[in-house]
Amino acid sequence: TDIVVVAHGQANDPFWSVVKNGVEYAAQRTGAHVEYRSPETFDMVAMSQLIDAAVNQHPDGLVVSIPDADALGPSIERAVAAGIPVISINAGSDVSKKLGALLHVGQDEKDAGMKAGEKLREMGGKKGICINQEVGNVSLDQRCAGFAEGFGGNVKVLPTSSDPTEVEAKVRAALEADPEIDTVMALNASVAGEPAVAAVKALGRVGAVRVATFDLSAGFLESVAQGDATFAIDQQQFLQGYLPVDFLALYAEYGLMPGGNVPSGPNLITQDKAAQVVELSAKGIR
Amino acid sequence: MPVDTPLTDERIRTESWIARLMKRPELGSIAGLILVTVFFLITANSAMFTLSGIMNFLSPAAQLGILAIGAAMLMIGGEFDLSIGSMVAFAGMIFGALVVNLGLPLIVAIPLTLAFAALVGVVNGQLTIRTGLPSFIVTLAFLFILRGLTLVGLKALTGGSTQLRGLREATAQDMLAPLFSGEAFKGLFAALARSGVIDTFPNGTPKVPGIPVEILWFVGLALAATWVLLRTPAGNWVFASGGDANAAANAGVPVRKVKTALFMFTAVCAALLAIMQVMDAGSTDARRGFQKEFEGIIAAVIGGCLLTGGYGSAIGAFFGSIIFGMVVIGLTYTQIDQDWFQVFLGGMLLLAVVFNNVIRKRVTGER
Amino acid sequence: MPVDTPLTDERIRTESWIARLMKRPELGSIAGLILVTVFFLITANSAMFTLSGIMNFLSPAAQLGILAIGAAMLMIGGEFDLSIGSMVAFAGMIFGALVVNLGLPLIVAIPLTLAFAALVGVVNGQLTIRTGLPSFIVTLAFLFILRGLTLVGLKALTGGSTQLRGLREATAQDMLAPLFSGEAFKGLFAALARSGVIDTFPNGTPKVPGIPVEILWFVGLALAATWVLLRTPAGNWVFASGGDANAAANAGVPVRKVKTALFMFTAVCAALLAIMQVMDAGSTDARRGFQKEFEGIIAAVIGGCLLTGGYGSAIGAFFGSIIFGMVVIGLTYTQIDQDWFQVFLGGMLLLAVVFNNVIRKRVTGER
Amino acid sequence: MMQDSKFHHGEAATTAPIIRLEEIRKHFGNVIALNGVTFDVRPGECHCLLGDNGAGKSTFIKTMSGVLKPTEGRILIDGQETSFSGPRDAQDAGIATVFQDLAMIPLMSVTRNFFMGREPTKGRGLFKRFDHRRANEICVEEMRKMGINLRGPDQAVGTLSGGERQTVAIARAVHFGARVLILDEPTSALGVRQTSNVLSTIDRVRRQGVGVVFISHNVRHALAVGDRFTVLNRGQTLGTAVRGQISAAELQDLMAGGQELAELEGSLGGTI
Amino acid sequence: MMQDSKFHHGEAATTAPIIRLEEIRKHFGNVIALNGVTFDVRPGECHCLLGDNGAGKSTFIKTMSGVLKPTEGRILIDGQETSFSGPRDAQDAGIATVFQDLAMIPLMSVTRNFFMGREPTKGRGLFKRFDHRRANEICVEEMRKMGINLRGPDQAVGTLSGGERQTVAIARAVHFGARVLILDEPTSALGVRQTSNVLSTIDRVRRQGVGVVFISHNVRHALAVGDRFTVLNRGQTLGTAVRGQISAAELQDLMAGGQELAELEGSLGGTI
Ligand SMILES: Nc1ncnc2c1ncn2[C@@H]1O[C@H](COP(=O)(O)OP(=O)(O)OP(=O)(O)O)[C@@H](O)[C@H]1O
Ligand SMILES: Nc1ncnc2c1ncn2[C@@H]1O[C@H](COP(=O)(O)OP(=O)(O)OP(=O)(O)O)[C@@H](O)[C@H]1O
Ligand SMILES: [Mg+2]
Ligand SMILES: [Mg+2]
Repeated sequence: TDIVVVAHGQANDPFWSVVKNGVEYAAQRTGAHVEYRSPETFDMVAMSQLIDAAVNQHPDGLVVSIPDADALGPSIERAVAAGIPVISINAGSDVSKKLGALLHVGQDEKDAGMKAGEKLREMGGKKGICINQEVGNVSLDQRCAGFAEGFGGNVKVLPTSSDPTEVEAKVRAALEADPEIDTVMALNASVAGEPAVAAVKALGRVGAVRVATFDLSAGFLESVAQGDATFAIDQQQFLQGYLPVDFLALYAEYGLMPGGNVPSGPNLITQDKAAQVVELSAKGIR
Repeated sequence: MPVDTPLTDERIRTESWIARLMKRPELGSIAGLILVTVFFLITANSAMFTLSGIMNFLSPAAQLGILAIGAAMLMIGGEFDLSIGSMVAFAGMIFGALVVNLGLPLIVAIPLTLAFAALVGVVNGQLTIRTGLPSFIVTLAFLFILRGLTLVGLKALTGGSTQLRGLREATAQDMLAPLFSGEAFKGLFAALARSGVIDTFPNGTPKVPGIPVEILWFVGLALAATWVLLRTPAGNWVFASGGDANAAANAGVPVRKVKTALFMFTAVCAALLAIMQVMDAGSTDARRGFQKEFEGIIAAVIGGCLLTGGYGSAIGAFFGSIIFGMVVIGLTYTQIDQDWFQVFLGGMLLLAVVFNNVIRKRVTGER
Repeated sequence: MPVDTPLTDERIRTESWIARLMKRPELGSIAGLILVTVFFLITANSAMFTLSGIMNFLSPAAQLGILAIGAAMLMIGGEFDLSIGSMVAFAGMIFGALVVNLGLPLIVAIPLTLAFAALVGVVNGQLTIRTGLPSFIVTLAFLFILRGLTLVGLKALTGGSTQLRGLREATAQDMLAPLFSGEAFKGLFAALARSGVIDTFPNGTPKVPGIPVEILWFVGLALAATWVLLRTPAGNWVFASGGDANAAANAGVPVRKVKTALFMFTAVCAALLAIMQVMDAGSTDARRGFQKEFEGIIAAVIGGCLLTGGYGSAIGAFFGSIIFGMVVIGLTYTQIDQDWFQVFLGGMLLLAVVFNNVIRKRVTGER
Repeated sequence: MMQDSKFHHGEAATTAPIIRLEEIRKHFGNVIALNGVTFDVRPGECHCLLGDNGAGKSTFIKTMSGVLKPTEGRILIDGQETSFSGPRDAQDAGIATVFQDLAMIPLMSVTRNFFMGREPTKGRGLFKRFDHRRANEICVEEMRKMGINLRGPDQAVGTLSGGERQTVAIARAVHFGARVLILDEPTSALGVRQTSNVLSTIDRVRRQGVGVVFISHNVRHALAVGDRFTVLNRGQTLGTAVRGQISAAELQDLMAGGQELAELEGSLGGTI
Repeated sequence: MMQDSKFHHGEAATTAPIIRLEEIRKHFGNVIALNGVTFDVRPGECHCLLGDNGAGKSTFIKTMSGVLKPTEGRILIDGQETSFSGPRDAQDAGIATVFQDLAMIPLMSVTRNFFMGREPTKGRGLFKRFDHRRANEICVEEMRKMGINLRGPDQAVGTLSGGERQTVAIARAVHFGARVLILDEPTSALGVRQTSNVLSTIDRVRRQGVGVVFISHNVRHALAVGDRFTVLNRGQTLGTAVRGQISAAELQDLMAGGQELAELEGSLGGTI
């Protein structure tokens, strides 16, 4: 069986590299031949072309993420029309059914952001910043939007590049310029989360400023374990790679398919759980 | 440039026609294209070279090519435009606003969008010319400014989102839509499908419903640009302005006007691409066209344009875009792991240009 | 270049010392720096110009500057290196592997990493020189190749993750570590804090524990590069190779060697930055240095380097990096909505270079 | 050396000048290149501009052909004060120039350089196009007239020999020169045959009523075709002499800025 | 015109050549620039290379100075066959060249151009540095010897006048010329004073035993300093004449490739 995964995240993106590891693990277990493809940047037009290319090869199953239903819809419908079973992952739970996908594995970015925002508000957060290292990437923008909604409004987006030094300097600048900021939400653990923790430490405000992040990195988890950071939101994206491939392999062989969507997260990793996850994260499984 | 002097000079050796062909900047990149094609014929899934596979890699190649032809013309004229990638997003946003938020018909929205782009081109050009700063830095500023304005604009238009949707619905009924989106020659392809010449889906519709319009635009632009460059006075001015702006001005070429026109053309190419992408995708977001300025320049350079100006061709950029598009999409058809994608992309690019060069030198007997 | 000919020529007007200063490429960018500083003094939160605020924007500026000085030298020598951003990630990966996976001490690991980088520089240089292809396209291939190899390498080293960590632990005890990470002059700053000259945290430790080492490297490199460019024969060769490689070769300058050496220097600068970043962060990942090649070139151009080669200075790149670093970080200290970041960045860049230019022309009376 | 040449020499002094420059000053930053130069050209005359290296000749004719804007001074065309905003303005006023640096684009073909900025076209409307065939013919023909047989009109100018390149520049200016033809050291790289062709070309166009400005370091060439001789020295005019009023030796002395020449007069028969 | 000059003329014919090139052929793609040229230079002689525009003179001396690799042919230095891998090799063999395009970097200062590739240094080890003061002094002094008073040695070469620039190239070659000095039309842009300086410089270095290759289109200049005269025509040697065996008129005929000159002989006194 041939299965193609087309995702909007690059192979070198820490989050998506875990998805890819899940895909490979499933391939190994099911014996299916799986290929993972993604555009070079967050580029919906390029991604729809990659889906078309996959459809041309007529695989036995197609896994796609759907951050932009308008742009990707026609290509996905074309795959369905060609008789290819499609499962959607990560983004697009709302449109998945409509476009003809069998089911959706994953969890909406916005919901995850909302959960995190609510939690941080409960912890006493009043004013927050959301570090976005790739403004315009819709799925990241949605994380920030969800966070702002859950947090209750007083949130500024801090746009940065993916250079840790720059992130650290900007977080320091933001915290110094506005001492009322008590919450920092990062959209990526290694690129933004770790430097944000470093910035808070350098200003001597550990504890006064809560730092949380999307996704995991070993370094950030260690900070959580030590109490320097608050929590990390885990979508368990390994499952977003593993499950669809497994499902499609079973579907190709026996026609089996679960009856509904599978939510893979969110899962807040706080101080008590962090230590256990560090090792898995360092191997690219969490 | 046809020559009709009798070649009876004892100071000239006879030269093979291949040598003469390879000397032309517009054809130099063919060797690279052949190499890449052969590579994929060997390594890729056979689906790549079916009709639908070919359309599939030609379509991104064409989209890149529309930018690359603009970039190539401007590079021949001695300048750069780093803002074209951002222009794709910006023009997409403007176009979206005109069509969705203002509800204008295409016949008004498209010229307005192109005019907006041309205006930015004029600003780029005038700033470059008047300040004497390198266009690299001036257009770089606009790379940031346009991208930033797109973000701000999209948020304002959508009330906070960075994605503007609903363009497909808004334009579906417009008479001009088929010129800028979808496929051409649908009737022909349907007939071919019925008679079994091309593959169909189980439900009987052809797998390839037609030729994507961007491919036609791409070919048309390449031909038009080549005509202008090689066959018109304006083309001569472009080469002259890029070769040595001072000498050209001293010889009476209106260098400033030429450069400004080229900046406008490049920006308009980017806007044209934006319109097609937006209508095809039905949506636009703040990251559209990201790094496309870079890819456009790459394609032009693969196609033989000199970064220093004064040399190159539109047809070269045409082949360069196809090479680039083929390598980017081609990987999908091979067994190579995505992790190796960039290594592969870099390697193929290098191989294509080096091969090109070696063949050209061998054939034309340079050095 | 001190001149000691008596200036008694009636064909020479007297010139103010400002005019003479502004004519030097290394000082031309000062006007831009002053403009940007004044802008932030007015608009930004006063925290920006406290000691800790200054260190805060100087530190990224210094990191960029280490790349920019390499890029500037290479640009003066007439070539580009687009692979330096990827080299930051690649060298970081190599360094990580040597230190963490092989457990080598810094005294071995650092020279090995730099040697690796230099080797890539040689490959870039030799390919550019031997094929005669533009360095833009050759190093572009390596931009992709090195970035890709970093990903593949990191996954192999970590068993699947894109982040390699544990570097801080592995290097903490090393004698050489203070040279490449953390802050210098800690004792001095602690003393100053005790005597109340600089701010302290409530617990008595100084808010600024010392000068980040990258700033010292940055200043040192800028001085060394300036010395080489202006005061040594090698510097003359760099200018000559970039000004006109043909003429320089005809005059007996070993152009190929000079260019290869410059490619090596640029790559080594990138590797040096990688080592410092990795030791500071304690980890490295596949995205390090993303687009830094671009920023390095921007800083060099702001600092007055010509893209066409043969003109520019290391001190210019020094100021260019500070301008860029200040603008990038500075907006965070202002009240301006962060959505406008890119618009602001582009606008400030444009303003800084245009201002620069206007001032220089005004003062030196050009045209 | 003062035997009259076979050339026709116009009664230049009697007619009104086509172009007149008054008290031109030009500064480059702290460098004073021209410090008050007055000069004019009348129809049908060849006015030689002479002077030592660095005297300011090229700077002056660049002002005349619109490339440089004078720091001070007036330009009059047919008695009307004008200012050129660029070389195209000067061309429109009928001034064609051979610059000392030739203003050629090395990567472009001979024909494309020849017609740069003034391409012949055929067809109309959208189909109006560069008439390559005619351009090639004219170009090859004009070059042949100057004594150069081109291998092919599509050879890149950058690969021409020094003299061939200079000939392209001269042939171009002569072909398009309408009222004033400015030649900045046109014969410097030319062979004997080409030089004699250029000198007789100057004579030919002068006869057609064109005013010629001729810059040369060769006293013999200047005397052969010149009607008037203006000598520049260190950015200032030393004065103007009319043909027949000045001897070769006097002229040569003036051109050298009055300084001593190295000892080789004898072997060169007085003039270099 | 055949009176002997005041210059000393060596007994060149008796000594062995420093450099000898045999049957040199050079093709550029389909262009045949040299089609079998043999040439040598002996110590203390001035060997003139003459010929029409495009004859192949510059191509030939570029081969001699290591810039171009001949397509066919042998290069012998002191009788030993060698091949130059680049201009630096030729320089190391003691050959200094003034190229027709001068090989100057416009953006660099006069001094930096002058010493490009052979900078004087002071200090040692890490502190070894370009000795700007001495370089400036030498440069200004050498230029003065050639008759050019520089405004300042840090002026960019691109802003020099044509003749000033050419003088820099000549002064540089003379300063570094060890055994052979090649001058490709060195006087083309020079004023009378500078020209006479260059000619007497040629005489001076020849007297020191340096072999000089001198390319010129000026018959009078060639006759003034030349000991032997080799004429090229369309890429081939027409033959070599020794001083005194050939008249100016004959030489001029050969240089023009045997073709008719335009009618202005009279006014130019026979030679151009
Ligand atoms: N852009 C410039 N900047 C500074 N100085 C300049 C510039 N252009 C010319 N000069 C100086 O002005 C003087 C006059 O130069 P110009 O080229 O007019 O001389 P010229 O009479 O044509 O000499 P030649 O006979 O050598 O061609 C020279 O000394 C030159 O160095
Ligand atoms: N790179 C090249 N490619 C093609 N043709 C060339 C190249 N270089 C020179 N030629 C041709 O070779 C011939 C000889 O050129 P060369 O420069 O040696 O002439 P020359 O004798 O120095 O002439 P001049 O007196 O005008 O300087 C010319 O006709 C020229 O067009
Ligand atoms: Mg001049
Ligand atoms: Mg020559």
